[in-house]
Amino acid sequence: MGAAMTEAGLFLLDLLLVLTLLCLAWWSLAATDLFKGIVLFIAFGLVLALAWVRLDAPDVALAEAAIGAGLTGALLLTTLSKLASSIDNPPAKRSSPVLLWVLLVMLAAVLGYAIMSLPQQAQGLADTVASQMGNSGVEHPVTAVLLNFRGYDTLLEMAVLLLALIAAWSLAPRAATSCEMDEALTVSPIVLALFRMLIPLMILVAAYLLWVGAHAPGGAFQAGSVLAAAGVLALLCGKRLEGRLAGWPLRLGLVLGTAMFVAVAAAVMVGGAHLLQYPLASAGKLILLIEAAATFSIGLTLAMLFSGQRPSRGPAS
Amino acid sequence: MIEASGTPLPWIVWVILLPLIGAMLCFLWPRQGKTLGLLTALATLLAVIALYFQLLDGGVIRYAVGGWGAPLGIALYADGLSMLMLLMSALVGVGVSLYALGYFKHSPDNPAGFWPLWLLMWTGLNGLFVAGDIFNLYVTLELLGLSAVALVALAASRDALGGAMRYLFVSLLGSLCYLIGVALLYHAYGTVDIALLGTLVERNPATHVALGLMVVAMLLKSALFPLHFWLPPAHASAPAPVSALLSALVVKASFYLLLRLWFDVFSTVSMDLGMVLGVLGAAAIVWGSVLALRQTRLKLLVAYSTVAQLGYLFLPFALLSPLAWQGGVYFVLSHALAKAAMFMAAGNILAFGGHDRIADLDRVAQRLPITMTAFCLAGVSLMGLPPSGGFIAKWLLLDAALSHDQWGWAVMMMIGGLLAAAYVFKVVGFAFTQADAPHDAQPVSPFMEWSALALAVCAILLGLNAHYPLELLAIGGPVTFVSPSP
Amino acid sequence: MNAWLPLLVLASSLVPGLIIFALKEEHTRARIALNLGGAVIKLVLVGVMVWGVFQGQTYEARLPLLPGLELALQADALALLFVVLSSVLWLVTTIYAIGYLEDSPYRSRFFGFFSLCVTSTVGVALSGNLITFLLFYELLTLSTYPLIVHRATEVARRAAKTYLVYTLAGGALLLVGVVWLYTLAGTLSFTPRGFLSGLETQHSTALSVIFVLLIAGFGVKAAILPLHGWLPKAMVAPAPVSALLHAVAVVKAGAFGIVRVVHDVYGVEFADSLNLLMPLAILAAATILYGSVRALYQDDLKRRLAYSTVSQVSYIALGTAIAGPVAAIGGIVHLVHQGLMKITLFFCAGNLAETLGIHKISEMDGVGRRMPWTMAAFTLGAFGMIGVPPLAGFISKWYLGLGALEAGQGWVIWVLVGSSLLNAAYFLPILYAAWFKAPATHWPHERSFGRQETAWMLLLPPVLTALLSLAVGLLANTTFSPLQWAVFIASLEFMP
Amino acid sequence: MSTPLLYALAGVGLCLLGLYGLIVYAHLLRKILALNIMGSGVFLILVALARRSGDSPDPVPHAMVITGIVVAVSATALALVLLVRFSAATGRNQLDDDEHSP
Repeated sequence: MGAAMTEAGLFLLDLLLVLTLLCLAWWSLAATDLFKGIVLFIAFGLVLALAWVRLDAPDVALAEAAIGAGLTGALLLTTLSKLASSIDNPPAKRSSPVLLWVLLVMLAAVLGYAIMSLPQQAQGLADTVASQMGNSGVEHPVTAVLLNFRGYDTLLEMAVLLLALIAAWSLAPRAATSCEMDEALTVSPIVLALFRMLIPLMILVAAYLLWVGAHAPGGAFQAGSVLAAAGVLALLCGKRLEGRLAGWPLRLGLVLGTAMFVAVAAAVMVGGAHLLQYPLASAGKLILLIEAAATFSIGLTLAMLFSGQRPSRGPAS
Repeated sequence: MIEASGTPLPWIVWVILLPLIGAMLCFLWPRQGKTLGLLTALATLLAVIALYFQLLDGGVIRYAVGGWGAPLGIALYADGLSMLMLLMSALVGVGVSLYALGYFKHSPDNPAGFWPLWLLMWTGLNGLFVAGDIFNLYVTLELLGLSAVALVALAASRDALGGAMRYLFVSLLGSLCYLIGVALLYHAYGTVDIALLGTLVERNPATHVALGLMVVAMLLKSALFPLHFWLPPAHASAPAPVSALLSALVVKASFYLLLRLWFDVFSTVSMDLGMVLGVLGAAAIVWGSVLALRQTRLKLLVAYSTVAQLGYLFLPFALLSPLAWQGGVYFVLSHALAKAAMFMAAGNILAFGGHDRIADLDRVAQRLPITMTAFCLAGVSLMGLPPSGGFIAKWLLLDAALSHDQWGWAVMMMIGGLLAAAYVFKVVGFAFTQADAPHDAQPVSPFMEWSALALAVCAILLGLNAHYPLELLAIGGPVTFVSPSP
Repeated sequence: MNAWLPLLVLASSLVPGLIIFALKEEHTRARIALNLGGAVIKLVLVGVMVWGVFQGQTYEARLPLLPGLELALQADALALLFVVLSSVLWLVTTIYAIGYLEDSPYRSRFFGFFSLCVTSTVGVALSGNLITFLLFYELLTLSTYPLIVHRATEVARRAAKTYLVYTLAGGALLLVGVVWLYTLAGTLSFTPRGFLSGLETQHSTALSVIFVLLIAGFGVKAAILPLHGWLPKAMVAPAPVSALLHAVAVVKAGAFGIVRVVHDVYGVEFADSLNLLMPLAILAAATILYGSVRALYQDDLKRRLAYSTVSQVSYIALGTAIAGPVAAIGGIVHLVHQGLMKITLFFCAGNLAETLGIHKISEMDGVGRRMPWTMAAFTLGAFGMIGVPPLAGFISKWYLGLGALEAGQGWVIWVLVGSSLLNAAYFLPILYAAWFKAPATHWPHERSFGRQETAWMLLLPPVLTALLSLAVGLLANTTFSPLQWAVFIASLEFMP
Repeated sequence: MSTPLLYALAGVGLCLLGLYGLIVYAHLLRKILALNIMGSGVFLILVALARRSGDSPDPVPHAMVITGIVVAVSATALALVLLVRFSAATGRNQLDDDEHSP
């Protein structure tokens, strides 16, 4: 009886969560003020993180909170401040023709039907993963999938992140005269002091997340995004890279994650093994090595994406 | 089929890693970008050739990344079809790399980003062509799409930025549609491995919806009429080497992926959709050609020509015979070479006269003979005149259509060929005459002229040795690709 | 060696052409050397080939193209007839073109495409199957385009566009026809008496439609009614191009294609059994009369000659369409005869334009006194066209008439008579004006060439071709005459 | 209705919301938001259905979604940079609508 009560309560909670998600998404899109829309989007991300927790996906929850909501939100906000004119109220809409509604309703029906028709119980690859955990070098299944079983995906995904940065740099205006951002975001001194205290703490958290990833939720992406958050705070505090670091040392830091991944992936082939086929004995260490480099690069890359411009080569002034 | 384990140099891996490494090096040392980029291009070409010989020796290659094998790990897979795509990309890639050496010397477009972005795009292309896993394909698709968008935006003009923006939205929308399909397939069958899925897939709602979504995603990305609206602005406003890459390779990648899904994943599911694709293809041929003919700017004309030519690729879905499939794949190859050459030639003309208004081409036939030769040879292939790759492709498609009395398709192809001739010769004609107001001319780098010509000549040569590509295509090809021996 | 010779014959004009493209404008001597050298070498190679064929050799080159399909070059009797004609006339025209284009711009481009054009023509001649034929036929279209647009004026651009609209559309029909034929027959190799008669009767409708497609495809270039519209417009091209287009390359390729289709694809007997030849004969007859009537009304000399070509080329189609050996001889031999006569006339027209600036017939009064040699050649050509014995044109018409009677097609005689009268009606006034009227006080645009009436490079070619057209008529009964050759070719088709 | 199904259907809802927003709204920033919401919907479908495996959820879709989130943030970053450039070059925050019709 009690179990059923809990069951029903949990279902209500889920229902509430789902409805909140849909409403937040809708409000975020339809908000008259874009700033409000972005804030609502961040809230949406945080509620989504709760949903991930409810779905037993703590890794995704962490990634969502840090990257999906946090960094994406920050990126959206700084972009908004740089736009030529941020006025868009009421939101300019194209007339939504009947055809569009028909299309959406049909899509909803078809997709919903397809999902309902799937079997109620399915193992997926859970058992396969569980049976191979002993050979993966780590104890946490998600990390094992990310860095070992499907490590090749992650390797390419690091390349995607690097790509985003290269693209952002190649698009950035070539001679950035002054930091527009400084003018855009003026922060009170007390908050600044708080930020300064937070930065070392966040670096510590990042290191912990990285280390814990081997056997519990956490890992390179979550750690990297926390590191990035630290970087963002540092940028907000007015910290800039020193000129002598802004050249190739910075570039090296940015490619380090991908480069290390490629290097390890290729190096294990020397003995005739396949790409990314870690020797069992050193798998754990190699994965940690890759993750450490990746964390560093992810943090740096995301922070650089946030800053939105290439650091100038000249001496910091 | 060979398990490529234990081979000291698994080339299937290196065709992906080499451009990736090159991209990182180019990013680290931007000043050496040209040298590093060119070296990487050549190294990648060599790796692709090495893989080709490996494939000839041992047949289809299947490679388990990480040694896990499907369904847990990711498999790489190369058969004749993927090999042809790899070779095509390598050939066009080297050509475009040489072209870029000259192009960015004088162009106002931003050169620093080109090399790393292009090499990352190549990574995405090669990764896509040898992927044996539908989720891995999603990642390669994103790598490809995002790098393509970034490359378009290098031109930094208003048109280019707008075109890139639209392209980005289309690309992301397509990827997400595709990803929903992946989610449905994974949760229905518990694997994302293409080969396994091929054996497991059965007729049920999830499969059909996944098929529909994935097909729509690929049509969007390969700009099949009426989903082509994004292509001309993006392809026409990009820097010339980028236009060449986009029209020659990027749209083909999504078409390739569609073929893979169609034959290797969904082969047991109803193919009723094929007729729809064929009809859309035919519509694309006419619509794209007519619009190409109406353009007054050279690069837009060439871009609309791509819309038209892509239509041919979808005719085999309706013709449904081995010959038609061979024709379709041949079309992919010949169009890649010819269109790359044509965009490069258009870029030369633009660099030469500072504009690309067709009516004011002002004697480029005399003043840029090599470029004009490249343009004409590429045009011959697009029109499907002998001897050219385009002719072989059209011959195969016509043969397929006529041997089953499918008249409509044959007539469409003829109309398409004539319209292609009309828009190609519209340009050629004005290239002879003198413009009212003579223009100043800028010198054009010999790299740009000769690389365009080289690719155009390749498009012609493709029409003389159709045996080799077709035999290669038969290696491990789906049953429908291999024709009964004549 | 026997495989190489056809390839060498092609290469002898292709390679010089490609080198010429790379030459700078001022390298006049190198260009002339390449042009003449290539033409002479080709002539020698063709001579060797003819000799070899008489000795019983066969020359064949094959290149696989697609599974079950190959490109083939082979030198059969009909091919050799056309090859000899083109290589002789190429040499002559090259000399003429060098003289004609002296000091004009873009000669490298011109001679490059000129060589490609000849290469394609020889390729058409040597093709051993329909797909090879198609390849060179389209190449011919493409390589002629720059020659027509050569003067780079707006008129030239439009004329070239018209030319393309016609020929590429024709090419498209041809392609469909060829592919369809391939799907039915599984082969495309030219075979004496055709390769289709073995097919089942259920395909006869399809085969009739294919015949129409093929004839339409070739008919465009052969300027058969109503597909002739491009030809008069293409007259904007420089005179050597017009000469080549009308006498050898484009128009003849079409006519040659019709002969090939009737003789070596369908076979006369089979085509006749499908009732395909009678409509073709009627069409050809209509074209003959129509072209002649239109020619009457042209004042522009080149346009009159152009309509004359429309009319004369259809003699070939007519001879082929009358299902009988004698008429076939007349048609085939006219391939050569018309070429010699028409090229003479165009050379002369070019001379008049280049030397005196004469473009119109009304300006030709008394020109015979100013340019006797040119006008003498013109007169020979014109009489030949009318069919005055013993000139070349008479031989053709004689055999055509005999053949028609033999095949029981008496109406053809009336066509021939009518056409000859019309020929006379549009040529004789020219001759009369040139020889007997008083010359104008000054010519429209005269250039002086010292004691000669014009440059020798312009004069030699028409005189030579005029003499040739006389010779092939006078010596029609000797072993190596075109007539005997045509007899031989016809015997392959009609004798069991 | 089971929990996985509920969340998966919510994912479908988010997808369609995102699609609607992408098509209907003109401001480019809203389009970017819409794409992100659509992406979240797809991720929700992937992860929710992984919950069907009983006690411990299937980790493979989790890994896929983490990959997806990083790809999404990369794409968003690129889109935003592009938007800033576009806005600076044209003074507008939306694409010309007439460009839609070919």
